[in-house]
Amino acid sequence: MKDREPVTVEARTQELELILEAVLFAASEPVSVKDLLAACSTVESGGPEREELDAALERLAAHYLHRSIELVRSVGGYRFRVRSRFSAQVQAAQPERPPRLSRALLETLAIIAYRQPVTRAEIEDIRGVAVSTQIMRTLTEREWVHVVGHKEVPGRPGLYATTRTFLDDLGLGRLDELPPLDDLRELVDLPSETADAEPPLASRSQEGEEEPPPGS
Amino acid sequence: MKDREPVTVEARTQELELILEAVLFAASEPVSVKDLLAACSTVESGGPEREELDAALERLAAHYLHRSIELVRSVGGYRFRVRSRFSAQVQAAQPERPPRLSRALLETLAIIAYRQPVTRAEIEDIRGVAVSTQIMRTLTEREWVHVVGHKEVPGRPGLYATTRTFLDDLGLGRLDELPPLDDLRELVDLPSETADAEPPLASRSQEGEEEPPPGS
Amino acid sequence: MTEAEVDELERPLEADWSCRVNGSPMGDMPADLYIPPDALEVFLESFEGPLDLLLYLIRRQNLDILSIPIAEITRQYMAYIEVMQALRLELAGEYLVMAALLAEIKSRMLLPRPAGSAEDDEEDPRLALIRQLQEYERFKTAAERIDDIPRLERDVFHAHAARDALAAPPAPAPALDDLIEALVGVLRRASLSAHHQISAEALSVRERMTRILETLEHREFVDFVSLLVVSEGRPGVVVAFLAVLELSKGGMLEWGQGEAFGPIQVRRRMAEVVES
Repeated sequence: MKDREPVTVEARTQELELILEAVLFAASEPVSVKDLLAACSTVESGGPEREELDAALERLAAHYLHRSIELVRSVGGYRFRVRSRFSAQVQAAQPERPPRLSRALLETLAIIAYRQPVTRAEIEDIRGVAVSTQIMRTLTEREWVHVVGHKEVPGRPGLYATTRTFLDDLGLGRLDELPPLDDLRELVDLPSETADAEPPLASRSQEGEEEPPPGS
Repeated sequence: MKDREPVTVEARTQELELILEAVLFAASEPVSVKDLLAACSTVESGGPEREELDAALERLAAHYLHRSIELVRSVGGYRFRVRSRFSAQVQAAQPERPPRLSRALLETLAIIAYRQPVTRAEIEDIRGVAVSTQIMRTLTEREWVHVVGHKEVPGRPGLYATTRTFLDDLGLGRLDELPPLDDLRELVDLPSETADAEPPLASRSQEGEEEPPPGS
Repeated sequence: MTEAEVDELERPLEADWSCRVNGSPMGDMPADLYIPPDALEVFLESFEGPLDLLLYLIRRQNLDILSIPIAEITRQYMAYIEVMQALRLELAGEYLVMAALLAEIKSRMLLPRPAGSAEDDEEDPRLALIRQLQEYERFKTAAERIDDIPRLERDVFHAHAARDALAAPPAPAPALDDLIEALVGVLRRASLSAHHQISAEALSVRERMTRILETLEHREFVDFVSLLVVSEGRPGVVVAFLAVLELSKGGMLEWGQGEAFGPIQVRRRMAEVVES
């Protein structure tokens, strides 16, 4: 520890906290510790070590403890996000809600996520229909999937895989944090058993569309 | 004024402030008063009127008075922005690609280099278009050109010349290390021989005040 | 119609599944298709393909595909396709391929199996289809779960602030090539007149003009000869002399001679107004 005046230490800590705040709010991606250190290196009394940075980050997080946003750490680094209890208000302020993703797109995405790397032909085999170019373009433009190579078969079709952005957008750290793929379901069962077999995540009302009442 | 308990009023104001904070941080564009009111309409005790919204916005702005971001009002509505004094730190963390020098700026700089000392009107005659004040300001701020005198004609226009910094930045020792104009002209003449038949584009430059030098 | 709208319509419709509304059955529609024709179109469009439709039919029957007569499924499937055709829906080839597959399975089921050895080789023709259906269903469910995960910009919002108050990094100095290219562009644009405009003066003269102006900044008379730097040799003197002539011609210099045969002096010329 260097011998600094207490006042100076306080001013320095405050300055570090503000620098981190500025950098984190200015960024559109999570900011890595390395980049945070680089930003802090401009401070007069010399850039901080990792330990001091962590302390400043904690102070910053504490400052927002009772506010509507929170400092979170993800794989790529630190970022601010709106606390989930304010999601509805944020949505209410948006003049147009983001469009729902079509089932065709979601099914294609699911197959790529669980079967990657996978060719378009293989996706089509599983879905039983052609995959539209529009869907592949949308997935690519959203940076959720990308071509990671080519299969060494005639035509050398592209092999699709999901991206880091896909995981980030779903708030996942790793691919295996996706809900596990169901075992093959027997094509005979009662609706009640079906519901039991499903994990709670998928308990949304839309599950209803799968099983019309038996008595029809 | 409705008769509410002071505590309730305080809690309500606090909640409005937090909702506004969430909405403004989530938005990538300025948020209109209309959309802010829409977000606040979800509050339990009933959505605010314009006056109460303004008060909450003021409170919110005050909360960030000593932070690295500020609440500003612009044409489209309200938004948070990072204070300019943190420019260097944000740059240090996540360097932006510097903007490229515009063609207009490069042309102006080249003309000053070859024709110095030269007035702005003379540059405009050669380029055939007006030279923006912004360009002259940028060149001066970068200390690539400076005014070395004034031409004794009506208006006493400034005479621009290049600086030592300009030579240093270009890695030149002296100005006459620039390629001679005659060499450049050869570059131009070869491809443009057919173009000679065309009427000169820069017709307004023909009023040229400058006579050819004695020695040529 | 967007997919979203289809999805919206799908749910209320299924609630009405067993009700007969405006119940005029169409053509050969199977007896259990009690959907108003308008809604049926939306309903059928909402299937993601033949597997989806087949899966629906089987799940709806709530029967084991292995134990139900494939003929029944085939009959229903074909009925749906007929309805689609009646409604002039664009019938994708995949649906017809599936119909053909079902018919093939049905026909193979009808054939008597040779007893003994062949039994192991020849798989039940329904098995491959069942596996495909099961596989499809897993991903159909997975897709719904992925859609349920809180998603950025729909359920989760990052907090950020505008950067427009921040200063952009300064542009780097131009490369010499960029500068030359820009000048060549100007010359080319100026075409013929450029020859008269930008004369091929030696750069050293232009530079010396600048330096002389800088030297004379304070507007005091200096000895003319002092501007000619003898140490630069003859070329240096000539350059300086040409520069002084150029500046004089441009009206930027003022000459004076304190006494007869005294040293010739020179200073920057200023407008009278500025003085006093």
